[in-house]
Amino acid sequence: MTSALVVDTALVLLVLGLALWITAARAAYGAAVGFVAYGLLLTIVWVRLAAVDVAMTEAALGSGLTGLLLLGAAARLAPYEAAEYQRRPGLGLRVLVGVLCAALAAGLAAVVLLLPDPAPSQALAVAAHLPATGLGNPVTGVLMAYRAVDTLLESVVLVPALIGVWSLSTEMAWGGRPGFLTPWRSGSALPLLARVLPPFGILVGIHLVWAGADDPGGKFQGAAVLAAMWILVMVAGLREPPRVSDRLMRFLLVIGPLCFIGIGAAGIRLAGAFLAYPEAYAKPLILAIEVGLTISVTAVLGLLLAGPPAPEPQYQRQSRRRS
Amino acid sequence: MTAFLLGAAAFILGTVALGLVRILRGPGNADRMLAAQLLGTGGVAALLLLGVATGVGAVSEVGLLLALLAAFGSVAFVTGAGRSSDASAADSAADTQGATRSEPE
Amino acid sequence: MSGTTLFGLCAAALVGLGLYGLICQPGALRKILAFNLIGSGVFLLFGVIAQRGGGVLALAGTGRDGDPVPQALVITGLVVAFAATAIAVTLLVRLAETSARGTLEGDEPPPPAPSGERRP
Amino acid sequence: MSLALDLFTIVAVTLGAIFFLAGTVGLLRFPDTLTRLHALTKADNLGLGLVVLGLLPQTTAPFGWIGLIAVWLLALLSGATVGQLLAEAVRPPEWDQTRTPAASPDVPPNAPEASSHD
Repeated sequence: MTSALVVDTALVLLVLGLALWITAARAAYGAAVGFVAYGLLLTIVWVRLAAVDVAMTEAALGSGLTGLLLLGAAARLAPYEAAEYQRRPGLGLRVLVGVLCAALAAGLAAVVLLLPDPAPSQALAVAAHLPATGLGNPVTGVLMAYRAVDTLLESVVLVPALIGVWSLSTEMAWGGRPGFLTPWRSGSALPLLARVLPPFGILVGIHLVWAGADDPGGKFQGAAVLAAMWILVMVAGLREPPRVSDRLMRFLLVIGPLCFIGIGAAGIRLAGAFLAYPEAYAKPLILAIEVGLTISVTAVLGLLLAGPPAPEPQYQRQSRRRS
Repeated sequence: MTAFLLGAAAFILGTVALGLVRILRGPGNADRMLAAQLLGTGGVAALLLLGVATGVGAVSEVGLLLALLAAFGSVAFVTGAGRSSDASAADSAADTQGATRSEPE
Repeated sequence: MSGTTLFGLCAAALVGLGLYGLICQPGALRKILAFNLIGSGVFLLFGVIAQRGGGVLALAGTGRDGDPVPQALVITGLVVAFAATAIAVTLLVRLAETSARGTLEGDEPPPPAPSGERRP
Repeated sequence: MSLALDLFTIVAVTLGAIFFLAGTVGLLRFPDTLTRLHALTKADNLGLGLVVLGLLPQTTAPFGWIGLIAVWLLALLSGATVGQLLAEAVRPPEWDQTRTPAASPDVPPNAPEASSHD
């Protein structure tokens, strides 16, 4: 397997080179472009680490959505950048920080080299208990059964995150439409893409959720793809983002966590513990939670990228500029 | 055959890595985006080669995701470029003409 | 040296690089990028541990996957990291719109906003 | 038969890798953004296409070839769109003036639709 080691070495060198560029680049925009490429390389690294589920999440979130977020922010912040660069700490301080960070990295590297062998693992325990859930994908099994509280809290914490983003709007803008995604102004390439790509994307997203029970995939990966398609449609100006006061949209935002909590609470009666599933119905219940969570996570991810509500006149001005 | 496929993956990764010099040199942000885009396609190719060579299942689905979202970086680039008073777009346009326009700051 | 160990060393280097960027880069967006670098390094460490933990599966002859527990943790972590990044970026853009600067430090009166953005 | 398929794979993947090399060289050596874009979009789509073509005989999964071809088709779609978008973003502003009917005498003013690309 020496040729595999060659590939791994090439990957590691590329990842480190890009990380160096992200850290050292002078302009934030160039660093953000580097981060898009970096996310893509990490996807390949995750495949090399035999973690296809994680690779899918990284592909959808890490390089797709995060790239959109960071590039948009870098473009908005570019006018203020030159002043920042003057505030860099002095050379001596930078060298000191560099030495300390290198020491930390060396410590972590030592930990990696001294990891116990054979490695402690819960893989066998997961494999032993997986049949009880009716699932075939051990990662989904861990997310939905063994560490269900973790997943529940995560799906809940996304909602306060969105509230945090919304609360950054001005008072006049409250109740309006999110304003980060500037509708596209001219040309037909982007609207064409936004018409052709989403059917495929929605198909792939739903497939990921559905197949996630038994094969790599799952709600987070599927939701990230669905959210990406929604954002594409909004960026192309084909659909406006929903108003933040929209009742139906707010309901969709919380339906997943509500579903999760409801089924979890029912587990106290039916299976004797919070978030426990009665064995006969484990798989249908888990699928129900997955579908609810997919809807909510899609809505949250899309609206996180769409940003806080903007004043209405500004939005209309941008729409007019488009035509 | 496995060794050949892995070698091809390493070769493609290496070439697109050379293309990353464009990220370093720029000069415009559009050129950096081009390099990221080339890395995207090359990364998908390397991923497929790796997946088939090592027999990891579902790799083509990861490639599908990457291909599906490959355009997003450039979409962010063009929408963002129109936003900040066309600073980065003008920067790249100046490069296209071979003119040396000074930085706005 | 195996590929897994190599990725582990890479993860350690990423954490170090990210920490350096977090401390030494003055721009807040750069700090967010650096923080994401640290995060990806930590996630990769989890991935390395998951891959090593998958060894028992290979010994038992039931596949070549990694330990699913750390992998599931990383998936939740990635989603939460994205949400945190989105909040941080939104805060930063708001800061820049209202005070015309992209850093968290400095108390001098802000220069007039270049984009004519209306203050609340 | 298996030898012939293996040979096919080797030839196609090698050709694909050469296209990636050509695309990289073009990206590095071409003088301005629009020509670099040309190098990128031509080379990487053909490169990926040839790699996919070469991998088709090697897939063992029953419907693995559908996934591989879908990857290539999606890459073609996004590659074509990205080419358009980036080219539009880097187009020098003065090119616009020759495109608008009022500023250019060679375009008849009563045919504005021909000049807008919608």
